[in-house]
Amino acid sequence: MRGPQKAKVVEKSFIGEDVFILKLLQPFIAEECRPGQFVNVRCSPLYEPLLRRPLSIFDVDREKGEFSLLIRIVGKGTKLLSQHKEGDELDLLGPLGSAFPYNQYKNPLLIAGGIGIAPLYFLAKTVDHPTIIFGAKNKKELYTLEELREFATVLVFTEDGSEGEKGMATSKLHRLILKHDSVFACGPLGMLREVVRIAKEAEVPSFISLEERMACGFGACLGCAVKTIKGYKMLCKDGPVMRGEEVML
Amino acid sequence: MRGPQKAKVVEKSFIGEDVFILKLLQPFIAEECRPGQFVNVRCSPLYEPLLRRPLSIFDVDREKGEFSLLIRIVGKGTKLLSQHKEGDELDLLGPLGSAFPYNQYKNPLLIAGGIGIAPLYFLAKTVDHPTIIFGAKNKKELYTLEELREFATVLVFTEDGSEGEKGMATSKLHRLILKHDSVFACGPLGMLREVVRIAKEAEVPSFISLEERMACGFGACLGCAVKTIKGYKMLCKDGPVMRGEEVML
Amino acid sequence: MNLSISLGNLWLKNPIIIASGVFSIDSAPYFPLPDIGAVITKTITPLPREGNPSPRLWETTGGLMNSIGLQNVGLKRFIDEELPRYLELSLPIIVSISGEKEDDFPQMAEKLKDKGVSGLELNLSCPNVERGGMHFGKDAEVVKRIVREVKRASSLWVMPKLTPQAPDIVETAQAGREGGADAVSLVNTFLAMALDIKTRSSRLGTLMGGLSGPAIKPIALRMVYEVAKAVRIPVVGCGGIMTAEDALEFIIAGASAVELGTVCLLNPSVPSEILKGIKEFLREEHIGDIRQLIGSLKTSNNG
Amino acid sequence: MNLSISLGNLWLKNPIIIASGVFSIDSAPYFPLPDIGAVITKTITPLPREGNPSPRLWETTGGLMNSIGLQNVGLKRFIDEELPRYLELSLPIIVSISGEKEDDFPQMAEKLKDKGVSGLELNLSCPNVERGGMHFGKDAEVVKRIVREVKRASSLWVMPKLTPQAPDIVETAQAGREGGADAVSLVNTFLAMALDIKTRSSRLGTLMGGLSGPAIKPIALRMVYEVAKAVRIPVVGCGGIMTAEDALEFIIAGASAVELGTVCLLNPSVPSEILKGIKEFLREEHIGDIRQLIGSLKTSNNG
Ligand SMILES: Cc1cc2nc3c(=O)[nH]c(=O)nc-3n(C[C@H](O)[C@H](O)[C@H](O)COP(=O)(O)OP(=O)(O)OC[C@H]3O[C@@H](n4cnc5c(N)ncnc54)[C@H](O)[C@@H]3O)c2cc1C
Ligand SMILES: Cc1cc2nc3c(=O)[nH]c(=O)nc-3n(C[C@H](O)[C@H](O)[C@H](O)COP(=O)(O)OP(=O)(O)OC[C@H]3O[C@@H](n4cnc5c(N)ncnc54)[C@H](O)[C@@H]3O)c2cc1C
Ligand SMILES: Cc1cc2nc3c(=O)[nH]c(=O)nc-3n(C[C@H](O)[C@H](O)[C@H](O)COP(=O)(O)O)c2cc1C
Ligand SMILES: Cc1cc2nc3c(=O)[nH]c(=O)nc-3n(C[C@H](O)[C@H](O)[C@H](O)COP(=O)(O)O)c2cc1C
Ligand code: FES
Ligand code: FES
Repeated sequence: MRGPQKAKVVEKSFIGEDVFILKLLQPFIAEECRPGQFVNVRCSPLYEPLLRRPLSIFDVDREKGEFSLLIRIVGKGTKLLSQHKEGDELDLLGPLGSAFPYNQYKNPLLIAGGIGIAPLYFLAKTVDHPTIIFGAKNKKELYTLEELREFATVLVFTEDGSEGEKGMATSKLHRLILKHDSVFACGPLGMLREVVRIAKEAEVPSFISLEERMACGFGACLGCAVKTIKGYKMLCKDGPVMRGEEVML
Repeated sequence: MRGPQKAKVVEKSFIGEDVFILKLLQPFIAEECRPGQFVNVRCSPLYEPLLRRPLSIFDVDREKGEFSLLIRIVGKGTKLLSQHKEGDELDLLGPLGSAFPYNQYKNPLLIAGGIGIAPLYFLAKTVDHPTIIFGAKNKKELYTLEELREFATVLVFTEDGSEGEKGMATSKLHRLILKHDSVFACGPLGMLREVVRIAKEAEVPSFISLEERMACGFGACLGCAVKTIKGYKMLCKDGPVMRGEEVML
Repeated sequence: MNLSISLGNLWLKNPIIIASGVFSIDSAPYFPLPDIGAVITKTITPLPREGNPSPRLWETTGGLMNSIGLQNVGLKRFIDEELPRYLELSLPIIVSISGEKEDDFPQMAEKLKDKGVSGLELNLSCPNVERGGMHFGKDAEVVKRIVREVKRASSLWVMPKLTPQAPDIVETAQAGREGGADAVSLVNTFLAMALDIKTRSSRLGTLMGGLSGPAIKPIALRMVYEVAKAVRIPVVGCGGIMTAEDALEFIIAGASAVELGTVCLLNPSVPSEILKGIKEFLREEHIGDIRQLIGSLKTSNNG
Repeated sequence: MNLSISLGNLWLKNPIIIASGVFSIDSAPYFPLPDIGAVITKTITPLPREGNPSPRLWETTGGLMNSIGLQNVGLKRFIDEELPRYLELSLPIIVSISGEKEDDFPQMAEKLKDKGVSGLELNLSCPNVERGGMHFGKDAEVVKRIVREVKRASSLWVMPKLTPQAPDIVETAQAGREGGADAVSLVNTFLAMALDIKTRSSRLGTLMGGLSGPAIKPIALRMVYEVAKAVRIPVVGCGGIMTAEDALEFIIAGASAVELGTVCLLNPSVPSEILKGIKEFLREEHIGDIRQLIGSLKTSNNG
């Protein structure tokens, strides 16, 4: 049976005003998870919020049996999560959903927008010699850029030019994409639309990690419907990573 | 307008496994409150629990503008309160309700049972040369006994004899009461019934602090009805301290 | 920026009304009176009522169950002792009335007609002793008759308060309008239960109580939408409103004003907070008049 | 200690049933199957349905609104592809069926009659296209007729699921019994709304959705009590059950079994936790047979 698991908070660290990393001890999930997958986290033992919150796996240390989440506070669930302390126990379900098909492509191009770095960080650690485009509003929102640079080639774009090139993550994509056999992306919807459009033009397969409101996270409620060319798919089971050409964004 | 106030947590200290003291900075309440009164505390900014929780004022330091609550964890509201840290802000309404009529009697006898010490500690500090009977299940539940002994004559009873005399707080009341012109009590319902019965026999006026489920705490909802010989009274406004002879326990 | 609205002949400086049962004249100092559009009194009955045995309250997830039982001093003492104090608040005062038989309503209206009140809310969620205890509000014909008789007995502004237990709340609202109501308010509490599993008995002193609070909001909002769409008199929305956003949802769904109930019990300052939130929203959205929002819901994209 | 109960001819090893819509055959590994009394499938319709546009979910205080729109593969593919896998679970499988016209129900029953299922739950909370879209479950006569025709078309055990939107849920339950139902279940979700104040439109892809979860529990419990008191067939209680205590409240109010809906979405292990809690309670209270608890509510002290 694959019911909810307990995970112990090993470390919590704020890396921005409203963004923090939660490192959790949970050997089963740490062992099983693949980049792109997520966990569905109960934010309170009470019924507010009632539902779990889906969060991508951001980093893994399989030896220690630990994995991390990169979380931005946007509402009551993420706020409650930010109040957890080391040693607290969290109730979560996972690993859930589909992964990026990283071992089917030799030379993928990774693209992250803002907090969309969460699943791509783990992905970048998994592929060989990764190249990643990392875009954000400004320098402050380039979460974990320093760490990323230690193991990946990072092309940085900021909207205000405060770091890297001034512009959107997708501004040079049509040229950069030519050297790659696939694109793996996560970020705001507008960015994903651009990624898919450019990838289609270049005839390169794209895989994007999407978001949709969820209840169960394990395919039971049919609540997280995403429209695709093959009809509705469930984001929690058939996604969150989906083929760009198939989704109707 | 007497709306809710903000109070800053100055100190939280556990004095038993599930009992803690919360010291709060709130000059208005610290100035205005009298022994027997309570505050109605919001335990969470969310809606679970929905209602405030009534808690007696346990101690006051008017010079510093501080007052304290003595709280036993019994459910979700008190549990949430126990998780507050120094510096946190609490939302509370008060001071509310009636006080013990401490300045109408020269020589009152105080009786507390267990956590019922909360309002009586403040009361004992307020009256001259207080005598207080303090009963509890066992030594561990004689909260703040040491501090109390510094300014009051304390007669201790425990059900298991682990401190003071073995027996109930009321076991010698019929004799002790004779030296006093009034009885002020707070504790479990069974104890209060006994107090009222014995006080009636001795023809000594008794004042007891009662509990009832509350919503508003300020007399608006008529939810905290207590049956008295004069019909229903509202515990939050006409109480929580009521004349023993009037309440139908 | 205009925040005033009118409910037929009744003009309010803003759409925030304190619902019946969460305000007493002695608790007035806890409320921010200048920010309130109108106050509805606790329901008054012809004769004094001592109310239900305790416990009268039970908290549920996101909700509050109550079984107050219409405790009140009766019409005579209300008029003599409480009403003068209400009228000193310098706010429109709407008196909530109820009774045990149909005739009670017009008789009470008659006695209140020249006492300076701004109008009447008819609490129809209580047992009709002439009809085996069925609540007045469950029978559309009875609602129509009561409203008509009340209008006949006085020239006062009249608003029946609908119960969600009605077989068809839209039909009941229509009946109210046909009887001559100036507005309708909805909803009153949902009949509900909670049990103590150890004692195998009700958590309340009565078998059932009325559920209110944020738990019921999505259902109340749906009912307000349905009524406002169907009935051509102003609708006052009520049920689980906690925030400015909640209040705005009711207005967008078609309510001309809102009643705040349970939320006042946890935070009597809430009318100010909601008023402020509404003003901020109107400013951000560049809406000059709150009346533009009433019923502005777009239903085109969805069935 | 006996935990088994019977719903007419249907015997369950314990009273815990997974409600329709929160279980799919692919999600079975997430559930503690040995601790479950029976599983109800997601509602199946005669033809495949793609369901409603997203968003299909909205969270409210203590509640969940959904507008899934009966997405399902249709009866044929259900029987061919999914049912065999359901039957492998070694649990009583109750198939939830629905349709767009009255005839759909008996026709589906006919096709399911010899397929090894333990019974049918009739989902009547959906629009009857022959009647201007009014939900089947709102008309007692229609309910009686559908149950009768389903019983005629198959010898299967049949349980109509009542909607809280019915004008009088007790009357609907009675109609079900008169039609020959083996049990009734209640409640389905409450019709509800939530709005986005900025866009002035529904938070869901449809205008309304169904509210479930702990928010509705006190109302559902009251309805179960009323139905169980009035109707002499077994009642299955549903609506906001989250804990063993909640389940026991429904049983004490008169339910012979309970359905778990929303709670399974946040915690699919919950059947085990509830079963454990029920056992502990029975032990503490020295009750040897859960059937002694059914309808054990004491109503003497309160009206
Ligand atoms: C598969 C998946 C992976 C995700 N991974 C991450 C991650 O690694 N790090 C991270 O910070 N966030 C991630 N998110 C988004 C995260 O789930 C939401 O931010 C979170 O659920 C908000 O919860 P809340 O209670 O704090 O906010 P709420 O109070 O619920 O809502 C605040 C705002 O967030 C919106 N919101 C709520 N839920 C979602 C959602 N599922 N998707 C988009 N918007 C939502 C609401 O509409 C509202 O505007 C992911 C979402 C999905 C579906
Ligand atoms: C005037 C007044 C003064 C009080 N002063 C103190 C005090 O100084 N220190 C202290 O620790 N407690 C005090 N109490 C009791 C305190 O209010 C309750 O323990 C608290 O409300 C429980 O909240 P909860 O959310 O933790 O428990 P819940 O989850 O609400 O309930 C847990 C249990 O406590 C019971 N309970 C809940 N509310 C009350 C209540 N108002 N009275 C009695 N039982 C209740 C419930 O029935 C349940 O059995 C006082 C109560 C009143 C009415
Ligand atoms: C404690 C309490 C007492 C109430 N008393 C009355 C009443 O006397 N008359 C009435 O019409 N409604 C009464 N109500 C119902 C409210 O006016 C309101 O219709 C209902 O609570 C739903 O709104 P809410 O969710 O904002 O509380 C009462 C509600 C509560 C909580
Ligand atoms: C996501 C979701 C999908 C549902 N789908 C169905 C369905 O297909 N058929 C049905 O009869 N009820 C359906 N329901 C209703 C539940 O079976 C149940 O009656 C309702 O949710 C109340 O119970 P709860 O509060 O325990 O969830 C659904 C409920 C939810 C939350
Ligand atoms: S969230 Fe339930 S099916 Fe995807
Ligand atoms: S708690 Fe509302 S009147 Fe006492």
